[in-house]
Amino acid sequence: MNNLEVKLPGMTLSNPIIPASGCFGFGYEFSEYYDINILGSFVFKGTTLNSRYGNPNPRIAETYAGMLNSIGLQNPGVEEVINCELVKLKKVYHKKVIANIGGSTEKEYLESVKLISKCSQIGAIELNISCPNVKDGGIHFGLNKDIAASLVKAVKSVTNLPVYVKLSPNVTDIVEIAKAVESAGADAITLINTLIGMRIDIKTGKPVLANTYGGLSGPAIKPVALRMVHQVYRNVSIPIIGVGGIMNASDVIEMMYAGATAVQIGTANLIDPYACKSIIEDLPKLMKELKINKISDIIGGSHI
Amino acid sequence: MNNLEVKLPGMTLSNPIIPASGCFGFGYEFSEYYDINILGSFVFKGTTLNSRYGNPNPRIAETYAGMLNSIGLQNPGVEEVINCELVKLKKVYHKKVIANIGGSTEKEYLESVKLISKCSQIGAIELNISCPNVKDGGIHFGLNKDIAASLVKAVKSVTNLPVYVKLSPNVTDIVEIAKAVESAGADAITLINTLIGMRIDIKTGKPVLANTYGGLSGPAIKPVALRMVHQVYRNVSIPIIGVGGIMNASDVIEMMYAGATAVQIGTANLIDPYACKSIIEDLPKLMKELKINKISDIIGGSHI
Amino acid sequence: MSEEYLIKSNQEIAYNVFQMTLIGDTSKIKNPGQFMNIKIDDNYENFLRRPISISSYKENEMTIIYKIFGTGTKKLSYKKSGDLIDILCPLGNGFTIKKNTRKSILIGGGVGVPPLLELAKQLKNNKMDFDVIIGFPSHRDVFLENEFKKFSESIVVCTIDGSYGEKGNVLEVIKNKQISFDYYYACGPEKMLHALVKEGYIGQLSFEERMGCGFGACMGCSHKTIQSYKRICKEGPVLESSEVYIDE
Amino acid sequence: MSEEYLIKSNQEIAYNVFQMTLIGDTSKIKNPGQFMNIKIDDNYENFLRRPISISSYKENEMTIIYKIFGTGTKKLSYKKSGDLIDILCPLGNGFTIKKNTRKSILIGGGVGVPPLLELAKQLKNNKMDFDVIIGFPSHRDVFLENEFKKFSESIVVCTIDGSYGEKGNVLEVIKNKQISFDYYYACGPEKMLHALVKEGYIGQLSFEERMGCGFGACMGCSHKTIQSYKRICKEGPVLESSEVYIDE
Ligand SMILES: Cc1cc2nc3c(=O)[nH]c(=O)nc-3n(C[C@H](O)[C@H](O)[C@H](O)COP(=O)(O)OP(=O)(O)OC[C@H]3O[C@@H](n4cnc5c(N)ncnc54)[C@H](O)[C@@H]3O)c2cc1C
Ligand SMILES: Cc1cc2nc3c(=O)[nH]c(=O)nc-3n(C[C@H](O)[C@H](O)[C@H](O)COP(=O)(O)OP(=O)(O)OC[C@H]3O[C@@H](n4cnc5c(N)ncnc54)[C@H](O)[C@@H]3O)c2cc1C
Ligand SMILES: Cc1cc2nc3c(=O)[nH]c(=O)nc-3n(C[C@H](O)[C@H](O)[C@H](O)COP(=O)(O)O)c2cc1C
Ligand SMILES: Cc1cc2nc3c(=O)[nH]c(=O)nc-3n(C[C@H](O)[C@H](O)[C@H](O)COP(=O)(O)O)c2cc1C
Ligand code: FES
Ligand code: FES
Repeated sequence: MNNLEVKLPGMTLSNPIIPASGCFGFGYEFSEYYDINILGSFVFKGTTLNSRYGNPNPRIAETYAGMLNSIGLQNPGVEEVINCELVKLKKVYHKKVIANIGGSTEKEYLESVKLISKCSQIGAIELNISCPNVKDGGIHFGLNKDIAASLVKAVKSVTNLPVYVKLSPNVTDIVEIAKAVESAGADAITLINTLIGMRIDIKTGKPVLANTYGGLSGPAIKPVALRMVHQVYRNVSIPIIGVGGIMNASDVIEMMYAGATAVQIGTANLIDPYACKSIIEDLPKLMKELKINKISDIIGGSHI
Repeated sequence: MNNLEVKLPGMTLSNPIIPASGCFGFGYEFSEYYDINILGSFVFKGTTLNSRYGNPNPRIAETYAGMLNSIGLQNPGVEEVINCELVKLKKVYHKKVIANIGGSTEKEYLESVKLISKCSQIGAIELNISCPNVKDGGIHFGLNKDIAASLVKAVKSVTNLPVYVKLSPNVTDIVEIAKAVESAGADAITLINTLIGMRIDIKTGKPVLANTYGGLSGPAIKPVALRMVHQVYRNVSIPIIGVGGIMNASDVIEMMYAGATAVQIGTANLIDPYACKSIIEDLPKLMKELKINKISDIIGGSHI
Repeated sequence: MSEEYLIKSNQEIAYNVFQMTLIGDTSKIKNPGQFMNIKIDDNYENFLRRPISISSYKENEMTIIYKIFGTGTKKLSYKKSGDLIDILCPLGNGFTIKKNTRKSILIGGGVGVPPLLELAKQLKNNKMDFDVIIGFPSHRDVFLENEFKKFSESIVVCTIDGSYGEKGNVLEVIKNKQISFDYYYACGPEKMLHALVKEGYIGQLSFEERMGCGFGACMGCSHKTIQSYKRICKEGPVLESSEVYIDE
Repeated sequence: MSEEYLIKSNQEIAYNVFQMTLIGDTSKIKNPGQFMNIKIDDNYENFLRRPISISSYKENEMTIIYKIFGTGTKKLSYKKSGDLIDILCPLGNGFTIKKNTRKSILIGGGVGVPPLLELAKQLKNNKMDFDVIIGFPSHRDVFLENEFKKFSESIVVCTIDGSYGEKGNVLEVIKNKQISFDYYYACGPEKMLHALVKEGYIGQLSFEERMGCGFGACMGCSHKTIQSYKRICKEGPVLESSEVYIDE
């Protein structure tokens, strides 16, 4: 038996490592670095019904132990994703992929979900109700429990795929929102999207990002991600996918002890395209050192 | 004229550098390192009506570019602060100090404020409605705009000192709370207290902090602090004191461009007891390089 | 799994401008004008990699030229011969040598000059006719002049303040000296690149954008072109003049 | 404004245990058992300083002994002679030599052993009578035995697994060997310290707590005592046995 195996609704993963949405393109970009079939799965770039260019440049800024992005959900639209990106992906990747879907209206979400659900490469939908970078990118769905719940309910009614809901950390009470989406039928919860932050260029006195604010990711946010995963684990019974600042195998173990069934790796891929490969290789060694037999044994272990 | 001078309600500061509450003890601890009268002012450790021990150990954890604390407002109580700590302070510090006051009930806040207001060493009160580390340490006052506003109103009615209100970043909408405390009569707003986070020790699988969660501070949170200062500056007209991850003169300039009239330095003092002294010395050099004449010229400069 | 290169030398060649020679695999480099993405160190203060153009290369050796701009390039300048450095390379498309040109010109501004050196070498190897014009703020900033002379007799150096060579920016000098060409290869500040396009000249231009990854994964460097959007790190940094979009 | 010390040497003296000698100002050190707070490097990965006891000191030179525990001490072990290192020193109260004792004993466990070395030296200088007992997990972990011999003829080494010296923990060995003393100075794991207090012996004990600052500013290291709370970094690390509070 594979002692890295974990189970998410609708998907059994050979290991818990999942590149996060927006940090792994549509996957094939990374296949020039390594065989991406070693991954547990991966989440493709946030996709909307129609193509989007996103925000003006610059849309990347550096911070201590992290970065800001204000990409603004640039993507070619769901049909183009299906007809072009996923076709390219199929050549290099033979597992199921997770579809990250954004939107500005319930109608838009539903149409995208319907279209993508027909595609056999998709193993689950990750509902992005937490992109901080576009007013109409779904974040208002993620800041209020009732609006979040009603969207999840509607989405569940138009797809047979498992629906994972990706929540925003920019809220007063993450537990209340997590419980609401669970009640509405979410199959899993992804925690966390980026924190909203900014940088100013002291030479000009102006914001570095053309969009002023952006999403903070990287090691800086790991303690917040761990805390939210831990809080939500105590209060829901569906699986949690932990994301935020994971850079190495030790961070993965920490996140799983907090309560994550699997983890997503975002920013680490940008700094080091081999990040996920290294983590997958390092995990068994670290588990041996820590006397962890099966990785699934430690899920939520900090709560005991 | 001193080109580092800035004005806060009730206090003119010879420079904008203010050590933050909880990271500078009661001040005299630092006078063995340097003459603390060079500081703009400083905020003493969060004080409550009665003495508090705080949370169990360990209550410090390290994070990438930051730290977690779960001190839990350990302090000897307001009377002891007045009769003992401030007496010791008087010997080494001749300027006005800012009193950070916490509490669990409105009554407690009011009594502490009344007592401390009699003390001539105090230049302003910083109402701490944002300590994340104690259930009864005031954070519930900081998470809801109406509760926050009614506390501020009550406090204003029992003191003639200016009241600065220190807000929690762990909220969905910082602007709404800032506006509410402004309407209630706050004289300034301090932004931000710590983000709630956690760490897990992978050797034991258990939280590092005995209290499980703690407050994240240090460079990791600077982008979030800058963003909140920037957002609030757009929406209130009272001065803002910027706090969060400031390590050097360049960070000070960045925070003031975002909208801060003065800044507080927390964690940096713990890593380097000379941090504030270095920053005060470096500021004029950096201003010269950046062709900034008076530091007050750049307050909110990024909004133009 | 990092790709480590050995620093052979790292010297200041003009005011705050350093030339670093690196030893390691260069077999994948296809075109002049491709770039590398450099991890400054393991310190999370400089969290992102820094994109720097390949200035010239041969088997197992390549050279970059960079100017101290902020903290990352400052730290780079402290590196010493013998240090190892983590690099992703080569990235981007680079310049494509256009075969049937009569006379082309290489136009470089400031730290846009370095990638043109390898291009000059390759044009010369292809026995093609070309001029070189490179511009800098002032005398102390000038670099690579002698290196270009190895590949072309016709090289014009200009400085904005006139302290060395011709006075003015490259475009002014091209006009004043009535330098003629039917194709150009340019790298430099966006203002200079846009001015060239507006003049209606035809050629290739190398752009800069802030980058998250440098290899096409994050959409951070997306750049509007007339037809669509291109990632400067992947479908760029070099664009054809015909596709450059200028927002007025 | 950092206080830099020069590393004179840094060597492994037992399994994963290093001894580092530092050159710099030691004139402010008052007592054996005081500690320093070390900045590992400028990398924000190891953001907080690491507290390590002063093991011995003389004019302009002091020695520490530390075990690799996590990433900070690991990086410390890579430092080389000639490197500079940012240190806050001295911190805390340290041991106060109790004058009118007949026979005292120094009790050390693991990385609690180092600060006792300077204490031994000073007791010897004061011509006082004392024994030393130090305990380790196993033979490979044993260090400082010979150094202690310079100051005391009576030194007992014990190992938990019995692979060297006496078998058992220090308290067991004290009892088994019926070592008698009227005062003790102890440093080691909290379990060992609490066991000593519970036995009713009288002495001084050096405690550990996680620290934010190390110099009294943050209340991170506050430790409950019978009467009140003390900051381990300021009113500690050494407490009198009479004030030690044990939570059952
Ligand atoms: C394709 C490409 C090729 C380049 N080639 C060269 C070259 O050959 N020589 C040279 O001197 N410079 C070159 N640059 C510019 C160089 O990348 C920046 O000067 C450098 O990143 C500044 O880093 P810093 O840490 O010194 O500055 P900081 O201001 O501290 O950097 C902060 C952040 O902004 C980014 N940044 C700042 N300026 C730029 C810029 N102009 N372009 C892209 N990102 C930037 C940094 O990478 C970093 O992420 C090139 C840029 C690109 C995009
Ligand atoms: C007053 C005092 C004196 C000490 N003297 C010595 C000595 O002489 N020799 C020696 O080997 N060790 C000593 N220690 C323990 C030493 O401080 C830790 O082993 C060290 O901090 C571990 O750092 P790390 O980066 O290797 O571990 P990590 O686990 O990576 O450290 C993470 C964080 O936890 C803190 N931490 C971890 N363990 C401890 C601990 N036991 N005590 C306090 N903080 C801890 C670290 O300082 C850091 O902030 C002393 C501790 C104290 C409080
Ligand atoms: C450049 C960039 C683009 C992102 N795009 C998306 C996106 O399209 N959809 C989404 O749900 N999250 C997006 N994210 C958020 C990440 O998936 C992840 O939740 C976040 O970055 C925290 O993880 P990390 O610290 O490992 O990066 C993006 C993050 C970055 C850095
Ligand atoms: C050890 C510690 C203790 C703190 N205690 C208090 C406190 O008593 N009252 C308060 O308002 N803030 C307290 N804070 C928060 C700081 O004042 C400051 O708002 C926060 O740390 C962010 O700033 P920094 O990143 O510069 O540390 C404390 C922070 C730390 C690290
Ligand atoms: S920098 Fe990431 S796609 Fe170009
Ligand atoms: S560690 Fe800060 S008070 Fe002791």
